[in-house]
Amino acid sequence: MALNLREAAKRPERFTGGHRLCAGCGASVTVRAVLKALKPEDKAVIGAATGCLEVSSFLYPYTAWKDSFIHNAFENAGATISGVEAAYRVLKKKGKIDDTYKFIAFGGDGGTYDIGIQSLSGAMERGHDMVYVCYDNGAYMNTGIQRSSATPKYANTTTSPAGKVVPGKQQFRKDLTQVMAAHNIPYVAQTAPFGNFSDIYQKAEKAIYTEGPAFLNVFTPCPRGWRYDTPKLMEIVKLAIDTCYWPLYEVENGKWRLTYKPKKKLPIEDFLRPQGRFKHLFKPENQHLIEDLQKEIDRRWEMLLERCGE
Amino acid sequence: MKDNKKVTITTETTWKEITPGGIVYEAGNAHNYKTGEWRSMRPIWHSEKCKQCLLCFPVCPDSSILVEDGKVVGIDYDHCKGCGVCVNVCPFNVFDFVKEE
Amino acid sequence: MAIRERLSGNEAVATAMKQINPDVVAAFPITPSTEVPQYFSQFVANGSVDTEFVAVESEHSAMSACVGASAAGARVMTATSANGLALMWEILYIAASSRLPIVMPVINRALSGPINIHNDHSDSMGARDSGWIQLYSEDNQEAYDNIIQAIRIAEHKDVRLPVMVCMDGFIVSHSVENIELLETEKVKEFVGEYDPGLDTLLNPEQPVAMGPLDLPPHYFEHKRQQAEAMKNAKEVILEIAKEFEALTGRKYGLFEEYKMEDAEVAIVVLNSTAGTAKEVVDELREKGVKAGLVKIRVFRPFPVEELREALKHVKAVAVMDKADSFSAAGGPVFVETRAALYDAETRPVMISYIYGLGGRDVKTDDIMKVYEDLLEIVKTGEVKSVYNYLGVRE
Amino acid sequence: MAKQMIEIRWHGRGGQGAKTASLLLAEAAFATGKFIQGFPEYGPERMGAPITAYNRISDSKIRIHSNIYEPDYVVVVDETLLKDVDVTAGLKKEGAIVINSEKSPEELRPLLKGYEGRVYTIDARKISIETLGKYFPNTPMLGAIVKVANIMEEEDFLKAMEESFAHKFATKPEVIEGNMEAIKRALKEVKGDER
Repeated sequence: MALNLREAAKRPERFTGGHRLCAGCGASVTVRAVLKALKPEDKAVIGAATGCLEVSSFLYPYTAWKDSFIHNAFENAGATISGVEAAYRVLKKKGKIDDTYKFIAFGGDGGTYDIGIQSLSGAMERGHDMVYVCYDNGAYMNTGIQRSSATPKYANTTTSPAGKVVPGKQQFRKDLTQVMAAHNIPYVAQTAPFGNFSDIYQKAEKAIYTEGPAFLNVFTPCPRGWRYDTPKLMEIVKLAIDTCYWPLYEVENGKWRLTYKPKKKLPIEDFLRPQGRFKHLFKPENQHLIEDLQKEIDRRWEMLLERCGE
Repeated sequence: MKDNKKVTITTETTWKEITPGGIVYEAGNAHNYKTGEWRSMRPIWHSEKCKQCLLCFPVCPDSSILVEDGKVVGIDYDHCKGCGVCVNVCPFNVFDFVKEE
Repeated sequence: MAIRERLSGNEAVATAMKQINPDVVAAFPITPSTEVPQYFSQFVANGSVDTEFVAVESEHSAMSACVGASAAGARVMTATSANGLALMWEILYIAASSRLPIVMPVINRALSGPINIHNDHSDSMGARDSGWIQLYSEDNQEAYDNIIQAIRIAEHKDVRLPVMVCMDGFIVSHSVENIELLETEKVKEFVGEYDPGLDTLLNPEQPVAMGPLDLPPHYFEHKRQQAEAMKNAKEVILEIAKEFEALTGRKYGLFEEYKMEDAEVAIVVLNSTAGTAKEVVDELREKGVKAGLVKIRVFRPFPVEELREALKHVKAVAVMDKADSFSAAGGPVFVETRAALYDAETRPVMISYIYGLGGRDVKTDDIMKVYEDLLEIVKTGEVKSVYNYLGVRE
Repeated sequence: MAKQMIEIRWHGRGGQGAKTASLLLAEAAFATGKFIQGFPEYGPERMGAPITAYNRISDSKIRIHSNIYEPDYVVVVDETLLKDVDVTAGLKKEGAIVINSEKSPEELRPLLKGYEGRVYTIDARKISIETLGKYFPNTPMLGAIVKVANIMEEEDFLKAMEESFAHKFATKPEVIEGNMEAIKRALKEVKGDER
């Protein structure tokens, strides 16, 4: 039976409070959701790329992880966990280990879309039995909100600032989920902590318990970087999904499936308005920028619908 | 079962006693670190109003909605940072959100 | 009974790896070390090892995967050269500070730029402060012997540091020479089973966390502890060398002293040039010249006191570096050797030669010139030039 | 310095197997109990480009690790190299050069920049085609140099090669005989201008 909220509530927490992530941080919501998909009887080794999550969850001598955890560097969570998984396979074969372990790597969009994409791509291509989870908060938050290739177009970041002549980031975001789907690995999904969490729970469960490599791209709000009030976390997620900025879908053995279709597709403005990083777009002279964004979002949404046979 | 290693590290710990390579032997020991003092706003959960829909527990970034036997039983103020996500997500307005004294 | 064989340096290294049968090898090809993962993957394909071979997409990932696998409690090896080592750089430090006993043959090659595939020591010398133990090897035999010993050194409880075993690219790696191999059972017995204790991600007793953010309250203590491990390594290296000698009859120390008992002039050198230089020493000895040679085997930890003892009675010493550190004050081996002699009551005149960069061949004539320069210094008492380049077109 | 070491330099073209030939020679000498070195001089090694390989053969451990500048013997696997490469550079007068050619040593000597030592030729192409059905000059060149340099007793050499081939061609034993025949013919057919 697919994991639901009620079942998840009964499972032990594998990521404890006492970490130093910001109040209202989406990253730990994402992590908790993914880890709930682990069967309580299974052990896990978790890896993380350098980033907010890592430095806040494992600040010597405290670890927030109840499973074995390894941090290596910024750009190599994929390779690091593939090494752990290779060790597990051989030690199991040699009879030195009895327990069943699952392997999960977490990275932000910096460690995943950008500096870590080679290591991730290599790990997925080699077919390690692992899940790579990107908690995508659309900028390098750990170093102070610099643009990444996941940053939405026109977002104001500290290296794509909205100025008098340049209105924020000049490029649309990279579609990493599709890049990963092109690896033809058994399971790729785009998800978010959303509603009753069934989408993320089920995708995490599939990702973890599908043999071979799997990739999850999880929309993960950052109140500090996006500049919204912390209590609004779940509203922001819902707006990202209902505006089709962040569609929920999965690619299972090459089969594309939309897992959520908004009843009413909202205009992108609704997603932009609550966030300070888009404030400059709401000046009257910048109306065309919002239109530009809307056009691209529509185009990508249509393409996705087509791929998913909708 | 062999003895588990538990090494208490403080700012008095010398290089001879510190764990090699920064290894930490006590998984989840961040629990001992109290982030509750970061809070400027305090969520207050009212058990009598709670319908046990459970929507609040997964959204807490600090694992601070206490759940026992699948039911919400309270808030872990040792770790709750007062972000208010639980307050906002509750469809039944079970929480109050008040300034810390 | 030792096995009489003829192998290239790379084959010797790969053979040692086969006999050790590590749990995980993660590697990426780069000239001149490419043959090592090639031979090794053939062993995997033929079932002569039961290693997990991870054919990573870069050296950065090679070392990253090695860190992951070693942290998981596996016995782990890889191999690389030059730019590959440079690409690993960041993770070399992490491997060492995480106290992971990874063993890596480094087939020395000039580090770009300009790009050059031939031998010098700019790759491993650049990594000299990464926290890895560094062993240097004159020939295929020493490379083979060093790798077998390196496993024990790296995994020793007082050490737990990664080890690089360096040998000269092409000159040794691609040269077929005689070698005496140990029987595989003897190698297995010598290296033993790896027991990482509880310090591993997959230990069945308790989960652990590795690779923390380590801020000012504790970072320094960790570094101090790491430094102690490197200090401890010296004794451990000698202990293991003794055991190895008992097994093979081949004697290893921190460095080799060749005809040093009464030497008045001496060269300090690493790797294959030592062999060429020994020929010259013999030639000079036949003429009655008191020439000697010190071949450094262990560069990290650096044998400060021992070198001081070995060199203090010599009149003039030339330290030969197959790498320039661009300090404008001699190569790294020179600088450290000279510093080692500072506390000696009597100490030799010391001069630096940077030689053989980018595979510039080193002939006996070149070495002879160095001894002649030293003899001239002894005769005249005058040092014309401390910092010298040997074999470059002036 | 009492030197009982033979130093040999090979000249060939990338892809023709001069490197392999040097390794085979090392192997044969190794099999008769010698200390050996066999190594190529690496460059941007591409098909057709001139390449050099070296051998040292000695009764005691070889420590020297430089290239060979004053070889006792030179082997030229491809005679077209004679016009572009100074194959006799440093070659000792007391030594010899062995060239793969259908021509006679006397015909080739004028191309050797005044080299005064012994010159040998061997038609490795013909031997190879006739014994192996293909052009593999290595094996005959190996036989020729062993003969010319008197590196070991013919009997020991043949025995070593037989064992080596048996190992090398374990999966295609049919080629062993041809290779052995090529070597034997090379031992006989190498022609010298010994002045």
